Amino acid sequence: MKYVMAVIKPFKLDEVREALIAIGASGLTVSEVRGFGRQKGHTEIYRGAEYEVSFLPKIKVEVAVPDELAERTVEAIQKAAATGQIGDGKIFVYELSEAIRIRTGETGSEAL
Amino acid sequence: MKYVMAVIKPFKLDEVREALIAIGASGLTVSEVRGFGRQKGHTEIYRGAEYEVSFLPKIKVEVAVPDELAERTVEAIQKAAATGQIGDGKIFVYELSEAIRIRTGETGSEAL
Amino acid sequence: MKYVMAVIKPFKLDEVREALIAIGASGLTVSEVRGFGRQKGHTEIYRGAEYEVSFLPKIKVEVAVPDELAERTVEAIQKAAATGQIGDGKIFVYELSEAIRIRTGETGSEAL
Amino acid sequence: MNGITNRMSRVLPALGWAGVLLAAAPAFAADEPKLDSGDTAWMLTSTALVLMMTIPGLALFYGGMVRKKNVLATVMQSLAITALVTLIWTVVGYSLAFTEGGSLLGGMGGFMLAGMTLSTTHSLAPTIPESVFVCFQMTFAIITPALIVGSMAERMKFSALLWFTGLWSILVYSPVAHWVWGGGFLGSAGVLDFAGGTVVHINAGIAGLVAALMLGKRIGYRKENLSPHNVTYTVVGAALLWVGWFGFNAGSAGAANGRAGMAMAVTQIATAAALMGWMFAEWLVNKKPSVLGAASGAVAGLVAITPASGYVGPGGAIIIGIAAGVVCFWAASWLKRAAGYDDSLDAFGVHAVGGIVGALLTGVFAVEAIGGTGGLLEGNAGQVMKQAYGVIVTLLYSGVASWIILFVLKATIGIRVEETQEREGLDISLHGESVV
Amino acid sequence: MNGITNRMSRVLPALGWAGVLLAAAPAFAADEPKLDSGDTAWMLTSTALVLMMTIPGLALFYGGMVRKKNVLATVMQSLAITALVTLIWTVVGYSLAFTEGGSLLGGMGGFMLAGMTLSTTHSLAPTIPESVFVCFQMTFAIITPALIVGSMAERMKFSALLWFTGLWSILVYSPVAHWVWGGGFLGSAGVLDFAGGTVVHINAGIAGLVAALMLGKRIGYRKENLSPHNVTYTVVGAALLWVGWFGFNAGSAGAANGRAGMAMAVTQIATAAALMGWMFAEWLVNKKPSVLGAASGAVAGLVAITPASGYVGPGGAIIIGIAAGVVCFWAASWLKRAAGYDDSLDAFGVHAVGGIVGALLTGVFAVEAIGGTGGLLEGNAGQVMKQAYGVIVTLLYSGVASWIILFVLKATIGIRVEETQEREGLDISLHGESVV
Amino acid sequence: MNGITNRMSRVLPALGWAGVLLAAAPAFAADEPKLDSGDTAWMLTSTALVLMMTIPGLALFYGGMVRKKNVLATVMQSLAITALVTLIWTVVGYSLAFTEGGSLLGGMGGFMLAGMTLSTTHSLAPTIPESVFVCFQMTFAIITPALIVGSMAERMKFSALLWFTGLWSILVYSPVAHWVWGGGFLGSAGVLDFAGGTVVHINAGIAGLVAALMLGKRIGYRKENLSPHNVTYTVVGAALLWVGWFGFNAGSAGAANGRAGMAMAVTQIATAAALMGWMFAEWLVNKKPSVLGAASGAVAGLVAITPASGYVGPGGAIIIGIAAGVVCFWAASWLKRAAGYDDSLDAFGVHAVGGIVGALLTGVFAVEAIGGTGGLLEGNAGQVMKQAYGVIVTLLYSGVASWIILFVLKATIGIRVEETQEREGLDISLHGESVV
Ligand SMILES: Nc1ncnc2c1ncn2[C@@H]1O[C@H](COP(=O)(O)OP(=O)(O)O)[C@@H](O)[C@H]1O
Ligand SMILES: Nc1ncnc2c1ncn2[C@@H]1O[C@H](COP(=O)(O)OP(=O)(O)O)[C@@H](O)[C@H]1O
Ligand SMILES: Nc1ncnc2c1ncn2[C@@H]1O[C@H](COP(=O)(O)OP(=O)(O)O)[C@@H](O)[C@H]1O
Repeated sequence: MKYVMAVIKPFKLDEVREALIAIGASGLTVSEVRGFGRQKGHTEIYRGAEYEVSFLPKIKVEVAVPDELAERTVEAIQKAAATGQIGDGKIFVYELSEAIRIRTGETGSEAL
Repeated sequence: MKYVMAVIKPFKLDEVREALIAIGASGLTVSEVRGFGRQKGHTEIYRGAEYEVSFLPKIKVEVAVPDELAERTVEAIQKAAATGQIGDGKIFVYELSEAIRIRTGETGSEAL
Repeated sequence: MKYVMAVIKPFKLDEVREALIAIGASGLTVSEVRGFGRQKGHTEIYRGAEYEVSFLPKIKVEVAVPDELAERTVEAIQKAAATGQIGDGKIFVYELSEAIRIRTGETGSEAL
Repeated sequence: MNGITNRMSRVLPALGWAGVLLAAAPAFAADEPKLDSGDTAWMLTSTALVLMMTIPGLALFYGGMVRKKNVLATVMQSLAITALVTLIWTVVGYSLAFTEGGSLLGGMGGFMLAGMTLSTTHSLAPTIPESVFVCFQMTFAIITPALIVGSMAERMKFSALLWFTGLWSILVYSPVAHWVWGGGFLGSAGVLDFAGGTVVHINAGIAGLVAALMLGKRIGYRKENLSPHNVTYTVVGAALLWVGWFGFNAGSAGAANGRAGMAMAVTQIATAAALMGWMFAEWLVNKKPSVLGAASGAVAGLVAITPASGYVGPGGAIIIGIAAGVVCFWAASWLKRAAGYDDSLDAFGVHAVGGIVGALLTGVFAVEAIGGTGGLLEGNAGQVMKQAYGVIVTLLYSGVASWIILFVLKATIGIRVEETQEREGLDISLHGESVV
Repeated sequence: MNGITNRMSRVLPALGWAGVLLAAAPAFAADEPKLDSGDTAWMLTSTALVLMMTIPGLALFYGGMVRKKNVLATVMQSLAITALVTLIWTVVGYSLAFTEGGSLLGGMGGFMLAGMTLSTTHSLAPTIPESVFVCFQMTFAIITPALIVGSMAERMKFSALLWFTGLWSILVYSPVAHWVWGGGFLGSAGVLDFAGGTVVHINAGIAGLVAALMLGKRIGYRKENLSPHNVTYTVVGAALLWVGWFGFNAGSAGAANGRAGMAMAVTQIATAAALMGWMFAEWLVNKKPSVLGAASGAVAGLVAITPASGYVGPGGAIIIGIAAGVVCFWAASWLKRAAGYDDSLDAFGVHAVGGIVGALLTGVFAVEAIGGTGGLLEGNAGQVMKQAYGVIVTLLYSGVASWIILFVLKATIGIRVEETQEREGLDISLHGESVV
Repeated sequence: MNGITNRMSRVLPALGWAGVLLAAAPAFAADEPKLDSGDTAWMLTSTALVLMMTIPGLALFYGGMVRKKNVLATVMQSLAITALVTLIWTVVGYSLAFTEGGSLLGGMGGFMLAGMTLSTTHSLAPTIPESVFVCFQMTFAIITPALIVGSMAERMKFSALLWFTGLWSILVYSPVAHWVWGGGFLGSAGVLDFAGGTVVHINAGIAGLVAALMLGKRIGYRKENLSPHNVTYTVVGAALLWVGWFGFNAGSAGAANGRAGMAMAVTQIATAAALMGWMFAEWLVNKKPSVLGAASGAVAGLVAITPASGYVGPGGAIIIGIAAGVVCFWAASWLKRAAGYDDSLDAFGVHAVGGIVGALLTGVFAVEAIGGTGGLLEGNAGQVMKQAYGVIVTLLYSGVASWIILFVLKATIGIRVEETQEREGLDISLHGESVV
């Protein structure tokens, strides 16, 4: 199994979710993160003093998939999340040693 | 070493923490996430318009353990977090290449 | 490639970011987490009743780096995040199977 | 001395000088005081201030104290009660409390505010339009059941709350208001309650305790972290209660006169003393002065000075304040823990306990030169007994009647949400909304 | 009966008895009523209350309804409009609306408040200083454009908003206020509008609809979750609007008298009824009573009773309230969806629709004994027609004039932010700030 | 002209016509003005409004500007100061400021408000009960030290704050209030300060600067992000300050009369102008108009018009407002950066600087027909010098006395929290609570 983790632009979440469902992912987990990268942050102004906010709001999407689905998952995310502009984010893929469904105790791909 | 990551129902956090302490885990890290899966979200109502909130609040629990503790960790979480109802969540296990305690620089299992 | 993940004290974030930039990391992703470990939580008082808040606010820093940079990354974080006091946090290192830049589709080290 | 003469005496200082002015205008019948624009201005303002106490004051005070998943449901309670009681008061509540009737209940002569015109007045406030008196008293009728929900927070069914509020307003609030202010037997017995220590606070507080017992404890009580999600809201709420309470207490003079001024002064002083009392008691006991404690102390002081304002001076106010702060701190921390009920936001611990402290000490510190009746310190030892009589009657009646109403509701539509609803939070489960 | 006599009649009850007092003071010319400290006290207070409606009331009401990334930009709109309209009103607005002129527009005699001294008064409120009348009316001039931004939320350019507000205040608000209150043709035609159902709410609501159409829908409308980020703010805002509305409606009596009291009473009653109406309608239709719905219902009731307060009694108020609650619920949910415009925060659905309900029903329920003019129920069938006339004139004029102003702005500086700014949120993109 | 006659002149317009009325009532001694219910109504209301400025107004204004970990500690400061100063004012503060004494300090005749009854009045406000005058002035005594904490935010020890407040209130506030208003040497010298530009704002602002210097900079100043965590709170706070300021300035007339109305009008106008001034200055300099800037500009305008209200007309108000907005923007951004002190929330930059702008310009724009004294523009060039004299005396005395108090506290109990407490946040470390 593979664990696919993507950092994307917040407003792309709905599209990514739909793309993942379309290819058969059974679930996903998302969280709010802040990212620093090529895309520059903005300047906030505070009582006349400028302050560089270096981190931008991003959404992290995590989805565990069987090995055979991994490639399609990455493709689906990439297509759905891309705007072509700097700051679109990254996709990272890891090996997943084991997965367990808490409710039933099922393991492996069945647990996903 | 293994890195065990679980997505659980928020109100189960205290029980999971206690279960982990009981089996000897020395620490854990939690964060608030939102999950999408078999468990359906609820409908929010906004000025007469229904809006499907597809993501449900979940808690992500992360705990790094020595290999020998991995199985018991998974069991402990599964037992503590299960309600038997849909949406109980998942446990994912990865290989951990290295762990370092920032304060002392210790590495490996000693760092946990 | 390696995926380095660190749990640090919140007020150390700026120093860690600067240290990572200094060694050539091209980006990083951070999120707010709560940690439980050797460092004890504080007691909150609620209408005369004491309540133990076991989790402390921490920042999780994630940075994907080419293998050759992994060691320096860990060192940089450790040096920047250490105060020498309990609760300084941990650094975890995993294998990263693949990385993709969403905007361009580049993969591997080039995507970082 | 009955309730009416009692209250009438409040406007006498005004009449004193207004009367002279009027004497110069022979077109007026001497025995029929006329509308005074200054008194009317102050009572219009007071009405706005007391409404502000419930929404947004109490809504925020309580809303900040619950967990984030219940904040909207909590503010919704204040909002819906405001609307519901407004209608009930208009239709029957005012009539039952304040129109001619027996010593137990008023009549139905004011059904749907019948007979109220631009120029009618009420004998308790003869220099302002009756419409203003109706609205001013309405705001008291609103806040009283809104206070009760503090004991029911985080687990009460919304539909049951509406039924409870409606029935309680008619069956408990209107009668008790009539007994004390509307010409009923407590006022006649000489019980002093300037602005509602008995009618509002003890009444609401004991109903809250009964409700807390009938509902049972929240899931996770004493195990999970049930602490307030946003004490800033609670402080803002307490502050708005404080400011609005000037309308509550000084407005209860029914006029813009010296007694209103004195009521405002002692309100401010007692509140400050109670805040300090609670804060230092907590600092001593728990090592840290909590912000929630300071806000709660202020409210405890406001509650305790409510019956006494209009009767006591600055010295009495300081002592009443300190006593209320310390005793309510004890009630909300030690007593609640010892007795084991889950009075979520301490409606009983602050309002009933603070109200009792205030009602009894009114009997001690009342000054004849201020309110026409002296207390224990001025040699009128019997007043404390009269005050105790008022307290006991209210505790008993409100306690039993609230129990009956809740019992019936529990047996029919149920009063507590499902376990899964409680876990998910009332915001989403009852109202389909959540705060980001 | 023209607008002035119409309004003058409001202060007559006060003059009734004040006049007698004054009669005893021969130093006064009988035909020149003098300052009354009670009336002045109430109007000073009312001014503060109506200002509070816009800041912080409306700022919070709207701020809570937008997404978190736009909350500061939204409260900024209320704040900046308050400042801008204050200056415009001082320089020309008051003069155009309330000084001597024609039936279409006032004159320039009050440019920069020329001629206002400590002792001048305005004929519409002859017992209070002119400075207080100017300020009171200023708060109405402020809130009207501030209401419009509800339709523009989350996508309007800030610079364009300032231009729009300035132009609209001079070209639309001042004329319409003059027509109805300042001696213009609508008042002369017998249109009843006690506190601004037409001048304020219909006027703002229709301008909002035009703006929503000119701006186009928000990105993600009907696809992404655009739901309110913090309904607690919205409830607090609605509560402050409610409390402040006592100044709006009862203050429109211009004095602290029986008519002010009656206006306050019917305001409270109609608001409660409308909250209940919207809540139960929504409960029935959507299975859950939302907190946003209750707050919106209250505002709908406040809007609808605005023209009627000062003319109707408690019975009429209940019916007006229920009608407003149900109809505005329908407008904000069904009508908006059906017509397909993106009136972000329902400025049209609540203010125009609620204002029309209120304006028409004023013609039905007006009571001669209260406001000097009877309605349909008292046999004066023509009043409903007069009310409809006022509604239609306002809808047409404000709709067209708002369209022209926005058209010109769109063609010159542009009215909508860039797509990336909208996505990033207006807080950061327009003001360089964000809420943590 | 001394302070008393000075202030007395404010009530003269009221007396003008009230006097005539009274003349018709021969039962009254002509030389003893009696309670007026309208004036009393307005002063009761003003007291509530000014209390609302501190809690919740200032609490939110400041609370929104700190980081999230310090919000509760910050609102707690306003709350605790309100309580503490209430008690101090009751016991000695009022007496030292406003009862008969020398030109440097009042007497102890009013210790514990001795002698205050339902019918006593104070010579500065002879038509309202003394109790109301005491409370009104109390709210000024409360807000002044509460303003200072803006300079101490995020690092002051709570226990030290209480000591500082108590000592400062007695040793600095009461004397300065006596000098200007209570019959002391500044009032006698002809210094004009209608509502407290000197007594409240310059006094608090300079004390804040001293405190900022004594405390030192916050950890991370100029390195970490110390920006406001919730500007929405700050806007709500500013709005409540604005609304409440009507009580502050128009209430300082001591009556509901033409001068109160004029004070309200110029307050509104100057505030609007200052908001615009700051906003456009910032827009120009920083390319974006921040919401914090608009809110700060409004407060700067309110501060600057405080001494001038009651003396100037609309024209002067606009210029005072614009000047205050621009100069305070400069002080809070450029001056603070250049001088290098960490005045966390700009108590000095807004209150001292704005207060000085207002005090001096009062000397320029004062209109004899409004306040009895003309300024530079009416040929009274000396008035600007008198104003400067008042400013300098206050800066010197308050600066030195504040320094001494803080020096003693620093040497004994310490004034700054531990480094770990500061990093963890004052909410948890001082009060054991946190906002979710
Ligand atoms: N090496 C990295 N490790 C972890 N996260 C990264 C890394 N580089 C970038 N990111 C994340 O990806 C986001 C987008 O990266 P950025 O460099 O701004 O744009 P792009 O990927 O289009 O070149 C960043 O905000 C950050 O959250
Ligand atoms: N393939 C997946 N990858 C990542 N997270 C998942 C995946 N499937 C489920 N989850 C997480 O687990 C939670 C519970 O899953 P769900 O399907 O609702 O219930 P159950 O696990 O009981 O079948 C989801 O809300 C989501 O956070
Ligand atoms: N085994 C673990 N797995 C995951 N996170 C851990 C683990 N142990 C500690 N942590 C994280 O590291 C933080 C610091 O750990 P702690 O034991 O308090 O201090 P130290 O690392 O200095 O001994 C914890 O708050 C927690 O977030």
